[in-house]
Amino acid sequence: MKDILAELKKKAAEILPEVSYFICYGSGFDLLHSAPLFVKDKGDIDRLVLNRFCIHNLTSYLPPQKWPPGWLLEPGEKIGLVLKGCDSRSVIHLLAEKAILRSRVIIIGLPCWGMIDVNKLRNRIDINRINRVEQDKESIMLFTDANEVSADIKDILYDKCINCQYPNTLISDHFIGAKKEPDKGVQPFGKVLELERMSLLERSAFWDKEFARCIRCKACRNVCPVCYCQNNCLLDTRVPHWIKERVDANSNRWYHLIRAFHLAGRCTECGECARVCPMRIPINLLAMKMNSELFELFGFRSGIDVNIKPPLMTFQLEEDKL
Amino acid sequence: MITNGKKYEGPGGNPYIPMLATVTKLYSETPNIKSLHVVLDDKEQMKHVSFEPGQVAQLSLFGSGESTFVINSSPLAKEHLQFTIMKTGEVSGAFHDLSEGAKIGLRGPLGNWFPYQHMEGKNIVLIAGGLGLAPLRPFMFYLLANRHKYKNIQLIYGARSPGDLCYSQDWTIWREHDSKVKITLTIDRDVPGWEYKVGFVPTIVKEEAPSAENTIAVTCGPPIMIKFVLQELEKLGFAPEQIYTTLERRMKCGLGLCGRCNIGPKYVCIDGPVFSLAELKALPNEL
Amino acid sequence: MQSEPRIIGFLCNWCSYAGADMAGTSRLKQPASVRIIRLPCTGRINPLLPLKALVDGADGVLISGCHPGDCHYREGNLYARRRLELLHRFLPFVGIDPKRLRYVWVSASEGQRWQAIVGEFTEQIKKLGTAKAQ
Amino acid sequence: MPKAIMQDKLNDWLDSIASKYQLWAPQDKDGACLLSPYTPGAPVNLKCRPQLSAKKALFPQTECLLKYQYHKDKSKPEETELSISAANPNQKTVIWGIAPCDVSGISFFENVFIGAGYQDTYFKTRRSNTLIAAIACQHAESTCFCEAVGGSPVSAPDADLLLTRIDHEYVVEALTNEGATLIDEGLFTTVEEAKLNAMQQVKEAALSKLSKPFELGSLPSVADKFLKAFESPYWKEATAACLSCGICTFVCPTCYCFNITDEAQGMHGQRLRCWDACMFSTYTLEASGHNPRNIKFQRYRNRLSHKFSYLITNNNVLGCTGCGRCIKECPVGIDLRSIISHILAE
Repeated sequence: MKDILAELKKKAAEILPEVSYFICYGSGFDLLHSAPLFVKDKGDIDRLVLNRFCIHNLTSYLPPQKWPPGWLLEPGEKIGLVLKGCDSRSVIHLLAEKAILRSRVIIIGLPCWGMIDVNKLRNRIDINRINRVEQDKESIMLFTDANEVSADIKDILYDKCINCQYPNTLISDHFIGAKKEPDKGVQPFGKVLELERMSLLERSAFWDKEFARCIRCKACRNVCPVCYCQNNCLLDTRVPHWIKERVDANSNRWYHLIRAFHLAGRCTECGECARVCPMRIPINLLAMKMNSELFELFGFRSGIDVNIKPPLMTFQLEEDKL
Repeated sequence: MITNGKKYEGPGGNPYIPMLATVTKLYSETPNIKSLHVVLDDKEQMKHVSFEPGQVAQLSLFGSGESTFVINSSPLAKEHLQFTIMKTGEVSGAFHDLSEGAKIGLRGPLGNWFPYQHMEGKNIVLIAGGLGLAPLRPFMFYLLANRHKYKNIQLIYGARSPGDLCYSQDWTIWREHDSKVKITLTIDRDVPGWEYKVGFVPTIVKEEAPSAENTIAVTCGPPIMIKFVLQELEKLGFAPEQIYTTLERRMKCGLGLCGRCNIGPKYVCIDGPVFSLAELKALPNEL
Repeated sequence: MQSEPRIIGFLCNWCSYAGADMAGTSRLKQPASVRIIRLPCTGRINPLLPLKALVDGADGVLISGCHPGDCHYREGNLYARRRLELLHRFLPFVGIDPKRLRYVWVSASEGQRWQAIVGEFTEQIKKLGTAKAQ
Repeated sequence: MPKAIMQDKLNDWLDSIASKYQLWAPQDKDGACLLSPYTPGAPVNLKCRPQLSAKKALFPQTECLLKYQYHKDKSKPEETELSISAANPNQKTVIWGIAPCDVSGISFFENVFIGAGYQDTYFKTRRSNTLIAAIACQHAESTCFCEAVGGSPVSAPDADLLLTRIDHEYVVEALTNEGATLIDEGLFTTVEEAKLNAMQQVKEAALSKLSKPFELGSLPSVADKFLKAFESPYWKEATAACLSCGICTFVCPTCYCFNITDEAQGMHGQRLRCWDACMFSTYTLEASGHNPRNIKFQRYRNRLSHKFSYLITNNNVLGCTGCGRCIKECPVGIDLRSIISHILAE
């Protein structure tokens, strides 16, 4: 990863004069967190970081509708960013929706070996006292003053990284490093299957319990790379009054159902909604379920091919499976 | 009970609870602006109603919500309180659909007012655009009732077209008031039959060129109008201390608690809505 | 279940609404369980509309439009077909019985078909019992 | 004199409190640690710092302010009568097992909601019916900085009880007479001198665990520095990654912005107060389309200036208890500490 970082810094320095910002990763508040970094000056390139904690999908910052004019881009300016394989699916989908212009984005691609879910480390070590981290492709060592813990990467990866099918950036202007082979195992829709084994009542109870915790901070919506209605979002308006201001399990369920349907055929499975949730609700499962049905009905996977029209934006007179 | 310059106590000492009131009259000022007369259901309270020119109140339409409006009837009249509402959102739209006799809620008066005592012995220029005349209306009533305390009074009032001018019956009366109030009316673009001025309000301010000498200017209207009026006034030699304006912000509680109407450390709902330009210049630039 | 179930019908103005009307004018007997909302086209149906009806406690939702290929606007019902199928498949994932939702195609001349569908669907909903408002 | 209770007796104690009060206690809920209404016998977690602060017990996320009802007399269809009734949340409550930073949060609310300005009737009613049992914090996280903003992890002067864990035992000090009534004699033992010394040692050890990322200085000077930094280009840079979500405000023990909306159900309904967040782009959006804080750096600047300047000017209080939740939960790693340090140094 060190070689890739060095090359990434080099590339970043090269394209920096062309772009208003280069969006990448910098260090976070501790050794187990990285954070999005917006580089404008050459001097900041040294702050770039690349490790197993660069989970953020930087595509979230791309749709211009999401941000008021003058914040990120002036008309005609370009933006540069580094994308993992999974994140690049979001860009492909935004291009398919014509929500962004390819000519305005410079993408640096790289291979990815999966990102570590800090929540899966909690039970192994006091994550507040980590003072050293050593990592390679297969394992990670964490040190505190008192003890040290090593872990097999496979056990602590984000769910979406297990058996990743898209480890390399799918669309890029510059690709750094050697491409990684996709994992052998197949686990396309993850926990959806687990939930489907429940009875109707059990599932209803499962979601009741999950949605009761939701605080409607709207982080899931705001982080979503394909949610870009900004001030015109249905979830913010009282005319028409689709959703009550009241925060309770029922109203929250409705909030997430609205989002699920607005994401139908659009979600690129980056999992950011579930990651950012401060209440640890597996929200991404709703859109994943949509995706699994769309795959079954139309063989569609979002964010793979710019030229494929998302299935709900088109039709066939004679449908194969309807 | 409504009392002069005091905090709104609210029924049971709870300032979130409105007093019940009835809409006694409702009429159109312009195609999207209506005025309504409101009378408190408690007759004792209505008898003691008292507010200062420039103060606002929160009107409730239960089921739709609550919104802030300036009280624009004469502070001296006790029969009713008048409000003027432009149809813009959920609550204002619902008010437009009311009929006479409708039950509503009222919290107020809230906020500060025009410091008329400090203006005594001076010339007053009121500059308003569109519905911006609403906060100046009670002030004008006050000035006329205390005419001897003030020198020259001028009103410059403009709107897009003659049909967009509010309170037409008032300024006819004010103009004919025997105590020399100069009324200058303007519309943005000329139409047949219009016998007054034509041009944007700031242009007319420049044209009328009220003297800054011993004068207070009070302006209210759309933000863009205010911006250019302020520029013209400064060119005419008005110091920031001589200019007052009244601000609008999105408000919810009206009590300085819900947090959205602040400009720096000042809350428009309790420290405003009336600010002198000098006060605004001392605040962070976040209009 | 007490009395008739509450079923919300979303009907296309051009075919199914006329079909239901025909069933009525022909005095075809049918249960009074469906409250009909008339729409210009099934393509107008945001899947959130039937979903909200179900979430807010409707016992069933019946959607009916023109037969595929016969849309007054040429293609509205073809979009709708995809959306409604997706909705139908999604419902059980959040704990709503998919048997409470049905989408069908009924033309203006099919009064009898409408009568049959309403009868059948009402029976089905009666068997499921009252929905819990969520 | 302080009393002591063994860890395995805690549930008995809580069951006894819960029989007389509505009781809030920190509990694990599906991977999240939350301060929740206590159900008898349920395990409590005194080692976690709940994801949401204790403000939710006194300032609930959704609160009914009033109920209204329209009445129609069928013989006079043109007339409608209206009646309203204010909610009165006067249930006796105990908030149990919260850290000193959360107690400071409640003290902060007292300053703002029932201080010199308008009185918030609902908060006042709730507060006057609530007792607080705090616990000395021995599990500082990497995001904690309470001492830097004038707090302490081991003392909570505004609480009614203070618990200190020593191994499998809790020493309970009554700070008020009302607090003392919560101590159920049968479950507690008296405390010897040696144990008091041990308690003192535990508290001192907790103090030494904390980092102090910045030197604040006097409150007026902080207020002044933030006001002067208003036009600083740093705000834009520091908030570039911000998503404008409500996490930092909702988890914050001192954020109190709210929205008031009506919820109608036919002829009757409620007026609700719900948490709102100054970070939402629609928060200050006016009906005209004008938005005084349209860009996210303006909103973030307002949020921090409010906490570190405006509140000092208006209420002589700092709007931060150093709990670190906003840092820990921020999905894009915006670190309040580094921003404060930067503004103080600017």
